[in-house]
Amino acid sequence: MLRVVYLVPLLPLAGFVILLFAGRKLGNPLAGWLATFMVAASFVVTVVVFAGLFRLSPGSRSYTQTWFTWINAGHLHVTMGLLVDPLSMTMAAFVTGVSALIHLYSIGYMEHDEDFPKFFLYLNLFVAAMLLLVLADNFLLLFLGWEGVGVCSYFLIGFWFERDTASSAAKKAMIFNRIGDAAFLVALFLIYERTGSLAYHTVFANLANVGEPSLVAIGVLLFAGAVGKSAQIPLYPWLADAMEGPTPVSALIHAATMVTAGVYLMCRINPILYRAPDAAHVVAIVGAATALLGATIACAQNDIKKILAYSTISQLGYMFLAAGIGAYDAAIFLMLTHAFYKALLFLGAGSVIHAMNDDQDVKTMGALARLMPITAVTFLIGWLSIGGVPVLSGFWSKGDVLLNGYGFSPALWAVGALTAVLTAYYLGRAYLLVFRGEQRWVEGRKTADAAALHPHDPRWVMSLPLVVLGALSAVGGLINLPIHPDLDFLDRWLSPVFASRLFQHHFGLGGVWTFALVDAALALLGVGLAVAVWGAASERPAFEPVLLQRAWYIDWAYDRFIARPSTIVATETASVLEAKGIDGAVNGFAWLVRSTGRHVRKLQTGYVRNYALGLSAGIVLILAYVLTRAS
Amino acid sequence: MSLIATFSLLSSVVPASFVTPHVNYVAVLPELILIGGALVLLVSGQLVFTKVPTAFYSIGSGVIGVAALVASLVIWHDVQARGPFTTIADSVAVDGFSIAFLVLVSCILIVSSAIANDFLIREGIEGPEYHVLALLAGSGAMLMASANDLILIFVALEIMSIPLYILAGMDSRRRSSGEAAMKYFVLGAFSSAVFVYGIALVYGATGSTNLPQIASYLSTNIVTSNGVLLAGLGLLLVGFGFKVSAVPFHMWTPDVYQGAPTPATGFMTAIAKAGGFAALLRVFFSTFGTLRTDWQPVLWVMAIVTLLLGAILGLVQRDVKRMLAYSSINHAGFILVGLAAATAKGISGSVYYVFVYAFLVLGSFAVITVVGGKGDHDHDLDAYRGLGRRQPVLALAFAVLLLGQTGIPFTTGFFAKLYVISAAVKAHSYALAVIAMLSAAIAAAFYLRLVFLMYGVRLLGGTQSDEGSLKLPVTGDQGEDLEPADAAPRKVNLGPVSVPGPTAVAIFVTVAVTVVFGIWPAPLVDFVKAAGFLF
Amino acid sequence: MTIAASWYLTLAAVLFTIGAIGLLVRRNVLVMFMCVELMLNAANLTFVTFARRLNDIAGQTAVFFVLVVAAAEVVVGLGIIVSIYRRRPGATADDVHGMKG
Amino acid sequence: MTGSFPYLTTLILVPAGAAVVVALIPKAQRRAVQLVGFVTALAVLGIASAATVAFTAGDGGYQFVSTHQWIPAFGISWNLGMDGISLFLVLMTALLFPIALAASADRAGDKSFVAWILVLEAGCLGGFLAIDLLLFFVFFELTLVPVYFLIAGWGHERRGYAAGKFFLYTLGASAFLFVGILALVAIHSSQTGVTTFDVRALADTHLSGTAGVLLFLAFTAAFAVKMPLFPFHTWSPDAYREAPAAGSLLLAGVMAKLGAYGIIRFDLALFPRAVVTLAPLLIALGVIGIIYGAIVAAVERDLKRLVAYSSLAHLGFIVIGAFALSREALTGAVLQMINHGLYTAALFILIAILYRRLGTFSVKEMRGLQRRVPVLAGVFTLVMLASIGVPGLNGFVGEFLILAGTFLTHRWWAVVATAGVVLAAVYLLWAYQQAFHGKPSVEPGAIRDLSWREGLTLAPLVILIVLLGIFPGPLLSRIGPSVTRVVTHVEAVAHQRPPEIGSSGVALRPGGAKP
Repeated sequence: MLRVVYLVPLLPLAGFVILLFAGRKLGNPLAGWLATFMVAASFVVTVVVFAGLFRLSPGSRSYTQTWFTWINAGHLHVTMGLLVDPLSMTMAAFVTGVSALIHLYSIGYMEHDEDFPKFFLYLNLFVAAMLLLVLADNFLLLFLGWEGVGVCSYFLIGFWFERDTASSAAKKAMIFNRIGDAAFLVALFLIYERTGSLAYHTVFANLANVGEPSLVAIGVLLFAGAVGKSAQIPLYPWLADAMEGPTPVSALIHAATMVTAGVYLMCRINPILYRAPDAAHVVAIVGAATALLGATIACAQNDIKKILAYSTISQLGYMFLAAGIGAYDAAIFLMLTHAFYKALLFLGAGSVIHAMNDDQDVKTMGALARLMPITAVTFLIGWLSIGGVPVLSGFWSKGDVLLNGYGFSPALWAVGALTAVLTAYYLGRAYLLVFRGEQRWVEGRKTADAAALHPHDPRWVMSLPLVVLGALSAVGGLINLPIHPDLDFLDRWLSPVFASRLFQHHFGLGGVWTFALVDAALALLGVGLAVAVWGAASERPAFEPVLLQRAWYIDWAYDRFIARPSTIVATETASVLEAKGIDGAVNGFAWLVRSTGRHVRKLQTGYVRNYALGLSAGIVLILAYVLTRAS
Repeated sequence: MSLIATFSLLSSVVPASFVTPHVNYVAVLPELILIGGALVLLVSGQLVFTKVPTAFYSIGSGVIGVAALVASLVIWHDVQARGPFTTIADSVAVDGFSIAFLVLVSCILIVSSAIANDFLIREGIEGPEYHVLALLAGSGAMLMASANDLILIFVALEIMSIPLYILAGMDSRRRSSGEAAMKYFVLGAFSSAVFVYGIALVYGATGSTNLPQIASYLSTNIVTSNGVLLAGLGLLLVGFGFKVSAVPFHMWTPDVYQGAPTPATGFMTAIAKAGGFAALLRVFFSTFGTLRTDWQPVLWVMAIVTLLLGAILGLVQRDVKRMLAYSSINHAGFILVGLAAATAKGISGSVYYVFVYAFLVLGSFAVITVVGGKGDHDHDLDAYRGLGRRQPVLALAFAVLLLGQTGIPFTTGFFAKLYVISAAVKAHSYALAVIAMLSAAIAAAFYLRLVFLMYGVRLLGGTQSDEGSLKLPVTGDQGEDLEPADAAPRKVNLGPVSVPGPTAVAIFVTVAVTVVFGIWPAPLVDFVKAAGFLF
Repeated sequence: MTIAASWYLTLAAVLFTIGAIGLLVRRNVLVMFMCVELMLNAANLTFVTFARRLNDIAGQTAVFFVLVVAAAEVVVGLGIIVSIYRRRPGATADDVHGMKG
Repeated sequence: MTGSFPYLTTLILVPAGAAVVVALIPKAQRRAVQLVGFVTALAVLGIASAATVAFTAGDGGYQFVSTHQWIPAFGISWNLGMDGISLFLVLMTALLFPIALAASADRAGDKSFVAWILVLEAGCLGGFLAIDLLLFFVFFELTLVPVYFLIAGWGHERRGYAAGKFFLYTLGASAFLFVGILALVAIHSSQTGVTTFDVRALADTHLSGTAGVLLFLAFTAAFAVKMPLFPFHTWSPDAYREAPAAGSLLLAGVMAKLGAYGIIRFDLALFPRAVVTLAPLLIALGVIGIIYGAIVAAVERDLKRLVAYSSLAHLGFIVIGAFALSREALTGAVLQMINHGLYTAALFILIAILYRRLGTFSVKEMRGLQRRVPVLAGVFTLVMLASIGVPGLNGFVGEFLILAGTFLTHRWWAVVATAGVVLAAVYLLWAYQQAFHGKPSVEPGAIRDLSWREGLTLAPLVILIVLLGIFPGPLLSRIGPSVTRVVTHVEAVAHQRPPEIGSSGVALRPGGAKP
């Protein structure tokens, strides 16, 4: 039953290959259905494998399937192989599941796009890469998937490449990711040097005889890679721009799956972090900081997708916070629920944007609730869920993080709490501005066609995923209820992988309940705040400081202090050092020889006596030399 | 006893018994054939009353050359069998070394007679003079190679030079020809005066002009005051340096090469290098070998300046003949490198180089002769524009010869350089070796310029259908490093040029030698190694 | 009284140098040519002197060879010079510098 | 291996002979010329493949060795041999030449063009196969001539300048190699009394520290220019730019490897101690080249020049791999030579195709091509990603091995070099964005997408780019043993301890392929 795991990544890959050669022939919508089917099938297989794994005893829930030797040089021996264990299967399950839904949604969302088949081509490739990432049994194969998803995100962000903004955003995403990847590579070198291998098992087995400094370095470097991929400080700006991509892409890649790869990586290397607490602390602190930063920026954005993007950044920070303090299962739990409600929110936003004829400014929407009930309701669930309102999924997952955070250090808890309030607030703002209040999309927009708009709920292929995800966001918490030791399924399921965690914090049930109440209070505070501020009005400058609208001017700083100077440096290098310096030296030598020639030839006057003079000069020289030798 | 000593019998002994030295006529047969043949040619024309066609003389000199070649080979075989010997009272050495040069000179005569023939016909120069002079010069070169006595070397050198003076001035219609003759003559005379004075000093220091006697004298007793000896040696070097156009005794070279009739230039280069270096190598290596430490530094410096100056000045020439003049100076430098090593390997290296270069230069000037066109005028670089398309075969031949001079593998030039440079390296003069190769790279620049003009430049309406060519007819010319005044194309014949049969054959032969011995150098190498032995 | 050989040698050297310098400074081709002759004869004088000092006749005979060669040179040289004069009468060596560089 | 089919000699003689044949065909017979040229190139590919099949994996020594006297007087012999290091270089060379001919369809009828290409093929193969130093030098020099004629005869506007610069620069540099070779042989013969140019014999020469260093520098000067290695690279942008498509393709794909190959084959084998002494210098230059090339490429607007600078960067990787003196790095370097050959060739072909369509190399004059020529854009993207070093494509494996191996011996240089990974993305993505993204500048139908012919020309390269990214195994298992030989030789002679892998004291000394 476990043996079929190879199908999990191969099915989407097959879909990719088919679309590559037959995509245009299949056309719209067949290509989309094929892609969706492939992912769905992969989901089914995942479930089968999952079940197979489940039937094993907790201790023996690890199975490696080796395909072939990939690289074999010197002492380095890397295989292509899959690792089936609770963590990887959990990831695989939700990746395939969410992807399937979003594929389905895209059939509707992209139906008018001329590059319809290409879109699904990329999506399938992405899913395949993502699955390789989570299923890999060694760091290098993980890196392959890691880069694969990066490339796909490059393609998909730049999907509408005729827009300069889109193609620039794509490039930006790729480059920011590459920066992280460089650190990732160095980490791999270090791992190889210290442990002589890149396979999880061997590496983790040899950790005992690796010095802590190296481990810290490894941990930090890998985290730097994760920072790039998961848009943490300082490498997060690309994610906001990434919203140039089609909305399903934002939902799938830039909310649910790819960006969480970093978190997965941190969880995967928990044995390393366990031996390198300093590294873990870095992870936690950066995570917390990002969580807060993202939340603050999200409060003042008007582009609905930007709001969600910064919210994602913030939530990812939350996950890293969890991972950093060793609450890996909390991180995974949050990752799952986040995948549900953030995907939901994006898809909801997508259908709104569709209805609004590709306008994304929340200030020019409003009063859509009655026109698009399904969207509105699901979006509402999304908001409340991410806001952490009991008993929706977000409440449990976020609660889990905060609980552990407090156990680790109250300071972190405080940051988390503040973020929680803001989260409930800014998404409330978004919801209210979009679905409530009076409709502003006729006079709010200058465009002529505005009046002609007739917003309505999308057709079923798009609304079905909304409903499913809505449901999941609502009840997703069930998979891990802290209220009773027998109900935290996820913790127990993952515990074999996370055997080595920094600390195991046990609050009594009472403690858990207290925290639950506090969380609920925080959530409701945020919600109330949102309603109070944005319930009626659509313009509250006091609550949208420019500083936040401009995202703390960090993008500006990047451009000002990094992008431009390096451009200048490059130009100077090319025009001065290269052209005048190095090439100048070469041509200069040629010139020197020639001009020597031009001058020396003047001696060749054409007068016989001068020639005779030259001859005599030679004679004199020789005789002079003779004098020196003569005894 | 020396040649001169024999004459001294005249005065010392009573005239009753007059002893003449025994002469082994076979040993000097090639020289005799040339001289005799020359005289025959000279008179034959006068004996018949009808006008004798130029071809007759050419064929005549060709046949004479062949005869000399055969004779040389006979002696070669003889020497291989019986070992080297001397004759005419020690004044003529018959050893592998000398015979190698006899062979070379004969070949040069044969090839150049073919080239000259077409030239003479084209320019309407009648009479046997050209060929006669060439043969005489050849005999002189042969004597220089086999002379075993300084006085004889001097005489031979004059026998070689005087006809060359005249050949340089042969083309009476071009003013530059006369100028060349004058410059060549005045400076030549000057240098030979210096040379004689050098002989005198050496004689004074060693008491003899016979090379083996000098050598034995130097090896047996220490010259207390070697000033005179070294001065004499230095002056000898001046004389030789002039003939082989080594810097700073080279200054006549470009003017004479440019002024002289083109085939004469080629012949002159080949023959003078052969004769000059033959004597130079023999005298310095075998006779004054014991003074090696004294003369090596001089040759070392001389080689370097010769190499560099030849390469650098060649770079800024527009006149092809002048360019090749400087290239020949550069090559002289390479040959000096072999001598500067002062080892047997170095000597055979130099000999090999002389051999190879003779053919390269003969072929090159043959091409220049035909491209020069009637009146021997078109020697500007521009005359070679697009030759690759106008005259593919000719251009290819020229390209091969030029690449040979550059020293590209699978041409004889490469192994010539390999030979001398490896000798230099073996002698631990690495700097010299590197400088030499770098100078070759510099020189390559002007060989390439010719190649590019022949192949790279697209004349207006160039046939090639490729990017940019039609847009830019004559761009990409490497002439940018020439003074702007010359930048504009000159009035030159850009039509097809006529390649007469004999010349074609001659060119083919030289190219064949270049390529065949370039790919399979072993035979030539062995031949030269055998020649490496000096008496 | 006899004069030491060194005097002759010195004289010869002086003559040789005079000839050389003359070649360098004079413009008339004929005179330049005479200077060459002067140098040759300086060489001859050296030969004779050494022959005398070494008490070896060879050096003296060498002189004959030099003289013969010199004669030959004269013939050719005059021919060349005449051909130039025919082109432009009264030409000096400096008038003939068409080729340079 | 004596007695078996003389693969190596035929590999060289077949194209050489064919060149003569082509030269003899009358000019008018363009079809015949084309046919002979292409068939010969394919035949060579066939022979090379046969040799690859016959090659015994796991044997690190020279195979198919064939020795014939050439100039006994000098101890020079026609001495050919093939080991894991040269094997795939030969195969790649044999593959790239037919592709080059196919890629320059409009020229494939010019008999001189085809003849020169074939001469070049003979020269390159000779260079990779010669194990007689002088024979190597002969081929090394010989290659200059055909390339010169290719550039000068069929190049772009400034071809004269470019061709001359290329020829003279390389010739000048090889002056040092020439003298170096002769000096080494002289020293060897003075020690043993035998005058031979056989690399295997010369490897035993005892060199004093200084002598070793000087000879090493002399050799490396020539190789560095040929590759090119920073700062001796400035001929390459001009030469690549002005050369016709086939010329640039072969220059970057094959001839550059002659330099790198020379370093691995001769520097490492002959001067181990000097190598160990000077490795830091060379690695520094390599790393500088990586960064520098990337920086200059980032502002280069001419596609061909851009590829030239990216090649500078990629060859920087190969150099550090060669001098890191670890098995991983050296294996990676050899592999990277193949990879670089493949994707650079593909890039040049694509650029040539664009030129045929648009008549320009400047990205400034291209816009939104992805809309007009999607297939071409797709292939371009793939090749670009390979050259960026995205895992799953061939560029990555070599690069990773090189860096990982270098990290073992020269940690910080490896770290800096890794930054080059980022920069590579910068300039290539920039160029791609300029040319292929944005609103199309040309009307629909104005320019054709890939034709079948062009597609077939590119297909082998694309397939290999993907295949070698996933299955480099067959190559690695053959390269490994030879690499191990080289590295162990260096370590033995220079008394170097192999890098410590895995702080756990476990014995980690398996080299190359696992049994």
